[in-house]
Amino acid sequence: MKEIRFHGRGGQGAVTAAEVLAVAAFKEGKYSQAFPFFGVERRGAPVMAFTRIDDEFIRLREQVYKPNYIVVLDPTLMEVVNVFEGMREGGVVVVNTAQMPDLPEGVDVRIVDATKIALEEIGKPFVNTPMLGALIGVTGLVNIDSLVSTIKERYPGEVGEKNARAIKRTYEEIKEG
Amino acid sequence: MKEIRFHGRGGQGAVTAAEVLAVAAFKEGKYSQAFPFFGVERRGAPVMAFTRIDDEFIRLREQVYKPNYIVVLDPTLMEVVNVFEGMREGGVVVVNTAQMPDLPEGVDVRIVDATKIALEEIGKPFVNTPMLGALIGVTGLVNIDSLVSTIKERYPGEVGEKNARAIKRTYEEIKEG
Amino acid sequence: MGEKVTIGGIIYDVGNSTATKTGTWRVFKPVFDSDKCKRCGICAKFCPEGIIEITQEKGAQANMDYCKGCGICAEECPFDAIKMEVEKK
Amino acid sequence: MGEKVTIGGIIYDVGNSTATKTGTWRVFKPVFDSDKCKRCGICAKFCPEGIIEITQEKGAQANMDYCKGCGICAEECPFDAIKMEVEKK
Amino acid sequence: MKTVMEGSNAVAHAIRLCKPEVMAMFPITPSTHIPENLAQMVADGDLDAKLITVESEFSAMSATVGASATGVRAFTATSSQGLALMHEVVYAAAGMRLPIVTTIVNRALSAPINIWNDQQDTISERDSGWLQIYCETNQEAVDTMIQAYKIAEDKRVLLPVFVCMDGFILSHTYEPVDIPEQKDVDEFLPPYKPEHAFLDPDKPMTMGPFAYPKPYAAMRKELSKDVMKAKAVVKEVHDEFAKKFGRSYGNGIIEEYKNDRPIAIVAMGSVCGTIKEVVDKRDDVGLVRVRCYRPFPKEELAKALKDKENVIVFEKNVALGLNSGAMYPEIKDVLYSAGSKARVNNVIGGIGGIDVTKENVENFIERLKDKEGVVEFLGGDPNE
Amino acid sequence: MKTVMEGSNAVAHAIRLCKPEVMAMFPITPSTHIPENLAQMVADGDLDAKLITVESEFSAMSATVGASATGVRAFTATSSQGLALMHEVVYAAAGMRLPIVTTIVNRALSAPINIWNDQQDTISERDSGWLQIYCETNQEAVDTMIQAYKIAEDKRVLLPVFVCMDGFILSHTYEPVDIPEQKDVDEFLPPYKPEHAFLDPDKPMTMGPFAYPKPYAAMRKELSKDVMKAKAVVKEVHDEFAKKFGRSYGNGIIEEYKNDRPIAIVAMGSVCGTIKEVVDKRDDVGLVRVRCYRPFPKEELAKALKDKENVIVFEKNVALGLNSGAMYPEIKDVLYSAGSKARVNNVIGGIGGIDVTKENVENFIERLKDKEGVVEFLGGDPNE
Amino acid sequence: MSEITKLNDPEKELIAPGHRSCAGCGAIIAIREMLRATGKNVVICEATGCMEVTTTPYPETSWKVPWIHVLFENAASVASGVREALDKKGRKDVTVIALGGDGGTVDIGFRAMSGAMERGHNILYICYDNEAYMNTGVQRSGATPFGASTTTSPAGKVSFGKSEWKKNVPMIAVAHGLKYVATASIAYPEDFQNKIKKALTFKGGKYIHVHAPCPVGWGFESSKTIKVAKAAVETGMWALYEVENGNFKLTMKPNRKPVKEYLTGQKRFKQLKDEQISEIQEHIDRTWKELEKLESSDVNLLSIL
Amino acid sequence: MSEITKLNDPEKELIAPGHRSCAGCGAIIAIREMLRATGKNVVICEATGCMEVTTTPYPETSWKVPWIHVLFENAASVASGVREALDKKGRKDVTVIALGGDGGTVDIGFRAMSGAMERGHNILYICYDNEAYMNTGVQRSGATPFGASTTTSPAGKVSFGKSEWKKNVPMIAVAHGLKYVATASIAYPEDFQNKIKKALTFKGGKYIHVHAPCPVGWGFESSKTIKVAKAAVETGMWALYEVENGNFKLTMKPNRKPVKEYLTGQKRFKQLKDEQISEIQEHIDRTWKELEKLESSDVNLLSIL
Ligand SMILES: Cc1ncc(C[n+]2csc(CCOP(=O)(O)OP(=O)(O)O)c2C)c(N)n1
Ligand SMILES: Cc1ncc(C[n+]2csc(CCOP(=O)(O)OP(=O)(O)O)c2C)c(N)n1
Ligand code: SF4
Ligand code: SF4
Ligand code: SF4
Ligand code: SF4
Ligand code: SF4
Ligand code: SF4
Ligand SMILES: [Mg+2]
Ligand SMILES: [Mg+2]
Repeated sequence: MKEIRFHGRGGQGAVTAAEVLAVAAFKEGKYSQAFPFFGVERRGAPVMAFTRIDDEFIRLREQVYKPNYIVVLDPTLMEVVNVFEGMREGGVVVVNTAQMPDLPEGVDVRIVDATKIALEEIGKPFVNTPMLGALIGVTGLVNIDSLVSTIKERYPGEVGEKNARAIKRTYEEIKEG
Repeated sequence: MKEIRFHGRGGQGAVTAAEVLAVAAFKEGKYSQAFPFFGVERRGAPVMAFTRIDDEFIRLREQVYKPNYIVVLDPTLMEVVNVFEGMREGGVVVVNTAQMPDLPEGVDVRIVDATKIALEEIGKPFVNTPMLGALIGVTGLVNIDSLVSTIKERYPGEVGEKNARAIKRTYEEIKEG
Repeated sequence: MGEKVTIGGIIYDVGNSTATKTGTWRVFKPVFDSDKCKRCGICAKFCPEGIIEITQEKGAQANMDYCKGCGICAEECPFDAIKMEVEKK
Repeated sequence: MGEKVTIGGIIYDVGNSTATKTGTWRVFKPVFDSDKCKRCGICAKFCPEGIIEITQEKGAQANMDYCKGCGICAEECPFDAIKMEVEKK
Repeated sequence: MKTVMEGSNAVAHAIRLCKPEVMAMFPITPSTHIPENLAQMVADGDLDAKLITVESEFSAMSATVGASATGVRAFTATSSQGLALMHEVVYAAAGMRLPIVTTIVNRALSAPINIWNDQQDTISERDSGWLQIYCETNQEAVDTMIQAYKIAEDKRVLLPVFVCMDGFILSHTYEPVDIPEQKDVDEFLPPYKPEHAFLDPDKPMTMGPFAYPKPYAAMRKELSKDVMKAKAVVKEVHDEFAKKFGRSYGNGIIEEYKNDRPIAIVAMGSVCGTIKEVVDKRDDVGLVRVRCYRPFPKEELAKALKDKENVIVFEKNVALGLNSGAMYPEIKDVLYSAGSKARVNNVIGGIGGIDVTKENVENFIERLKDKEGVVEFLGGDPNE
Repeated sequence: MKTVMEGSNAVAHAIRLCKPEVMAMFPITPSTHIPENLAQMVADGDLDAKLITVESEFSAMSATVGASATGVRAFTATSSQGLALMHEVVYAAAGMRLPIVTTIVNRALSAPINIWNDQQDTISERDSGWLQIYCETNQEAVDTMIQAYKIAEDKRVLLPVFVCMDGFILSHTYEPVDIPEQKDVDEFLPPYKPEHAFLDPDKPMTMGPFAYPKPYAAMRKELSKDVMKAKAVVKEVHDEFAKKFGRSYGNGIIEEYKNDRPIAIVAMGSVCGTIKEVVDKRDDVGLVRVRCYRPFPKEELAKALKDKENVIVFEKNVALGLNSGAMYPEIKDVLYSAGSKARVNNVIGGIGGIDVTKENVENFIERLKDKEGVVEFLGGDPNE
Repeated sequence: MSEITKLNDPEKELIAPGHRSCAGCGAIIAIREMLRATGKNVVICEATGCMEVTTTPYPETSWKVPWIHVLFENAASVASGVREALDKKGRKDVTVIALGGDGGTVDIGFRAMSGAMERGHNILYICYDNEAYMNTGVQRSGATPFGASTTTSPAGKVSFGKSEWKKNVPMIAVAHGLKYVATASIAYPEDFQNKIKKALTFKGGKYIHVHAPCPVGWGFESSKTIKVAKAAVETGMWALYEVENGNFKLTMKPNRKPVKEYLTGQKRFKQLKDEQISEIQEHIDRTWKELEKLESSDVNLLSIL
Repeated sequence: MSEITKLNDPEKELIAPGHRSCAGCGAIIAIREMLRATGKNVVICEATGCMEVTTTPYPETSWKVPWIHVLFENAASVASGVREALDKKGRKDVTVIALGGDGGTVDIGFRAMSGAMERGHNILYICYDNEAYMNTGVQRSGATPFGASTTTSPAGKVSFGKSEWKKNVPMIAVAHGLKYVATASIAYPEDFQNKIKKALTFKGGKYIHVHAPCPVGWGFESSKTIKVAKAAVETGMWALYEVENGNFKLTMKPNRKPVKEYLTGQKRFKQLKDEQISEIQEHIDRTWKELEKLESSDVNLLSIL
């Protein structure tokens, strides 16, 4: 079983990202589960969401304490919350940033400038779907086609197309390095 | 323990009669208990109330099924409810009426024209207190002084005086008759 | 517990309160004077029990099974065709 | 359960939400131009966080520990003395 | 003052003696005479309290909460549907740790609508965190009212209390009661001077906040423990009252009546008087009356019942979907842990005002004394 | 249609498939997504039902009662305070024998206010006469919704049903669900055609009358018996569903998972998934999941538990004043009557959204396996 | 029975005798009058109160039309559900009436009523107003008039009775934007019945408030019920009007008698001093002045409110 | 800090920062403005809602004045109890405010509010109106305007959004006989604050309804909150008035702009067709005509209502 944690801000779409990932995994015949942790904080406040992917139906209902992968939608969050908390050995953190942040020792961090890509492709700083592209680029959790088709179903028409383009770019970019 | 059941109509004061009797008994150092059975029927409908008198505190909470004495405030009730129901052997029924009604066999019924007396003494057909006079005239459950003083406390002033006079008349009349 | 009850206490036999003869509650009773009665219907309109039948033949008449003797009919009759009397049973 | 709580959850240390620095929520930030600022007080009146201090000396200034970057101050300033910029931390 | 008076009136006098400062009330049969009596006292200048004639019981309890949170002694009374309507506020009041005292004149719950006594109304609030004390007589109701404020306001408790009395059977019954003197009550029950909760601009506090899981769970746990710990205070206050006023009710928690017999009936409220009459006539049965039902007296009941041959739990409520009264499994829990070998049976009686007679009691003892796990319903035949 | 979707959305689809005719709703976290989804379906013309956006949950349940009494299939959903506010109407609906189905997305009760999951809300209605079925997964919630109408409307039942699902943990979780086809649901669930209760000038009837003690007690007794008898129908409908749709949940009443071990955990709802994970890792413990909590499955539990060495009752509620969960004494009642020798302990966990982890489960098994009568509270440390 | 013409036929009544209301009850007269106006094609949703309790002691019922009671506070919400269910079943022809006493309407049922009005269900709400909680023994309600002694607003050594004025629910209903609102009195049955019939021509929420004296609670002879109701109207203590599409119209303009004539003869007012009686008289005078002004003005209440 | 004159001193605010409301929240501005008018000598009784939840996440609170929350539906009843308790303690000087969102006031808390008004407690009820249940995710309330799409009155293939008009609680409050009722807007803080101060000069119940836009629920940029509030007033969508002793007075008479200017730029209205927009415009025009008529007439609302 793979466990993924998303960090974002209220309104940024971390919860949606977790859900989309779960749907995409299910498309590939895997089982999945996605859930948020909601507080009473409003828009702008740090939020988390989780995805689990496995080969069997996921019965486990506890929160994710030891994620395999961590996705950070907003680099400023790293000053506010400990995004590395509980990371499993061999885990990877994917951060939306233009430049590598200062890091604690021994963490494997990959970066992508999803904001830039989003602005270019979508025209708005919607980074949640592009960050999924980056995540799967690093982890291969699902393949890019499943992800893209999920996105297009969720956002039919032009919006979906734009998102798909953004996803593909982050996917390629992070794979390349 | 003595158990008394009062039959009246909603608004006629059967409940008050039961209460006054209980208070009067307590004055004499006895223990007592009085309670109504309320329905949703309104004014005019048949109602019942109960008094228990004993030498010790009355713990028993069941309704009165086998009264020693029965008081009927309104003779027309006798056509509507079985006022004799459950009467204990040796029991007495005191009825407010000018003339002896038709009776089942073996019941000991005493009558008094409380309405007339009430109209004469109180000026209104308030028969509940006069009927208490008759009841104790027959049974000696409490003595007349306790009853009169209880009434005067409950109805201070002239109303009490008038009621007291009515009580005394029914008391005397039934004793004589 | 012998008591037979309907499911949820629903009553299907509507209007069956006629089983209870509230006429027994009465202390006074209305007496209708058919001659004085003009068949105007006012008493029937206001009777709380809804029990005054009016026919051309007999004028207004109350169903004494239910009449509680409130006296409204007598009070409201514009033609003095109803008198309240003490009920003697 | 280590959690220490007050009886009935009553909070005695009033106004202590200052412990939470909502400035971290910010994506944009207001930049005040003391020269343009006329000390009129409008920004302070409307700031949802109530954190704009105005002094004769420095003009209007927001406490950036709490500023959520809503942009109301900039929008409402009649003298164009506030600009919203992307927050870089 | 020793006199014969109506239960509701007696209780109203007890409340007057407690000097509540705010009373919010809404009428409902059979508790109505209590607000009526109190309203008359206020109208006559005999009671210096603010009476709020609210538009619903939801507001009755809400206004009571508001008043108590402001640091004054607050009161309300209700029955049945009124209590059911308060339900949400009832839970909140306990969670907020406000020492409100409420008289419940017990009555059956709808549907169908019925105005007579059973104890379904308070039993349905048994998880709420309120203490519940059930009275056998009007004297006990009077005395318990006075004790209740002292218990509720004790710094070790700070929880609301239901004083429960059976509708009509107590509330509308005239019987002898001794109404204490104001002076004695004043000595026994000092004014309420809260330290934990009061709304005052001189010392602002925030009451009723939002709580995240960990503090919420911690508060619930503490609440649960504190309700249990209140038992000691219930007892202590009862004993102190007994010393001062010369009246006591068992040990304040349970009352054992001739409980040296092989069979024990467990019951609550006014029916215990009738049961005592039966106990006196027999030599095989005793009574354990639960006075303090919440907190549930596990230790006392274990001790009183574990060596019995047969325990009959008599209840005026039905836990629908469990096919028993609510207390029955609680007693069995206690006996299970105590390793008891008793046979335990359940009688559901007095539902919706069904009269419970001595014959009924005699008969169910006979029917159940050799049984285990039987649940019986009484249907209203006095000889059943 | 097999897909990954949010629990609330999945349940909304299940409701749509049941073709309710009137839905009265009021928002409250975490059940809100259900009315929102349904409102969107109505706004899009995908569901031909009357949506009443009431001004309170009291009215939500009241309007639902009104609609059901008119003879149509009626629905509402709520959580926590919403259910608490409905309390009085909840009791009335059962007493009136109306086959309403209500989804409860379980959440903790105030005070303090907390929006997360526990099961205090429905547990506090356990005496009301409503059936209560607790779901472990969103698939089960979907399937149970469809079963619930069939159960409720069965002529042998005619009682309302709460379908309970854990707030957030199920309602806000995306996971795979198979949404049945309309055609299949139509075959399984015929339209509601009441014979006992409907308001119609063509056949006038009087509903919700006043009742004197004897008929009242008789109706309560009948209600109590009928709730118990409904168990057979819950099972029957479950089995029929299983046959048609190929999915089943234990025997419909309880689910025994590797219950051939000396220790059994008894629990309800989503936490059972986590417990199953632990069961799979050990060889000493099994799970008995209570699916149908009301009527309480005494016989099934007696059979499943009586020969255990140790039974651990895990609950997401606290019966304040009893210092345990509500189900704990009920289980002990069952075991007492069954003559069981098991040690029985109680864990109160998941209160107000406290997460329950595999470690928690492992650890409480270890702590409690040699104990009897212990009640533990979990406080939120995932390793506790 | 042979063919005799019944000028009035009790068999046609939709509420049967045998009900348990007091002799001379004004509220049951209101209901009787109401049913004569609605006819059979109606569903009644009633709140707990005297009229509910006395008409349905199981297994008996006085109602001959479909009738439901659930609780004290939810007649309007139950009616909302009934209405939508009937509409869904295609029974738009059936009238739905929510019926409550003043307690069930003005106080505890007020949220439900207000909510139903706001949602605009096609129902007629009728409040029979006997100015106190009679079922439980004459306690104060929001509709109890200023000065009346009730068991929870009793006259006493330091009190003369209720010290607040009667809550004006008809006007509050108007402020809810209802297209039809009216007041009525049992003493004027044709007026009441016409208003019901007119109300039923409007779609959406409608409200009628009917004054229904209670001999027991107010303290007068059972025979005087209609007389007392009439006196309320004749003294201006109770104004008969309707507000149709926002246009206010007095449907009765009595040559107002002194209110004292109404107050005397009712036990609930017997403690009132001249001082309070003049206060009431002034209140009435002021109100009527404004009502007449309003009627003659062209202010449309629906648009301002 | 040395002696510098603070023209505005955040330390003096009675609601602290660190609260969890959204950036640009109009409701918290309303509360802030309110507290600047009341000063410290106040007790706040608040209903559940955005403002309650976001200001008091235990163990933190933003409130510096005494504050209590019990439930969603009972702010006014809690305030009744607080008021009487304070009076009993001789603290008549302390202001008691019941505070609710539109949901907590107009819908679920309406019985409590109406009851408190009827009893005449000396309290000021303030409703901050963000026109939906925001705390639970933008569901329709009785105060949601006609045409707005919310999550329970969503726009969809066969629906354009809410089909009922906004419930007029200020006028309903007037019909309760309150001596002071006013509407206000966060965009006009002086007006709002003056109204609060004036309200507090009256004994008994008072009601103020303040319009407080919600960027999240209405769908506009967080910086536009005040602009949107102003547009509501300038287009006449929200009228500022007061009713003092029954006398109606518009406190702002805008040269009304087309309502379209208000509606556009809010996501909740984006689905509206010209048809509905004209309907809204007509409604506003009609209302204003009547409001102006009412103002110039000498009809006293307190006496008729
Ligand atoms: C929640 C609740 N509270 C109280 C009651 C008790 N109760 C029943 S009817 C009633 C008064 C009814 O008054 P009103 O509506 O004016 O009708 P009336 O009896 O005067 O005809 C009361 C207080 C109840 N049934 N339910
Ligand atoms: C009885 C009850 N029902 C529902 C809720 C859930 N709830 C909490 S706040 C809220 C909406 C509040 O709306 P409003 O009063 O308009 O305040 P806002 O959040 O918009 O500021 C709801 C539905 C609750 N807490 N209690
Ligand atoms: S009111 Fe008089 S005249 Fe008219 S019908 Fe009746 S009895 Fe006859
Ligand atoms: S006395 Fe009353 S009940 Fe009898 S007929 Fe006349 S009006 Fe009807
Ligand atoms: S609004 Fe602009 S000019 Fe006025 S004080 Fe603020 S920054 Fe200065
Ligand atoms: S951006 Fe918003 S929060 Fe920050 S100072 Fe300006 S108004 Fe205040
Ligand atoms: S108390 Fe009044 S309203 Fe009730 S039945 Fe009697 S007369 Fe009618
Ligand atoms: S949702 Fe709206 S009202 Fe609630 S905190 Fe956010 S902006 Fe304020
Ligand atoms: Mg009334
Ligand atoms: Mg709102």
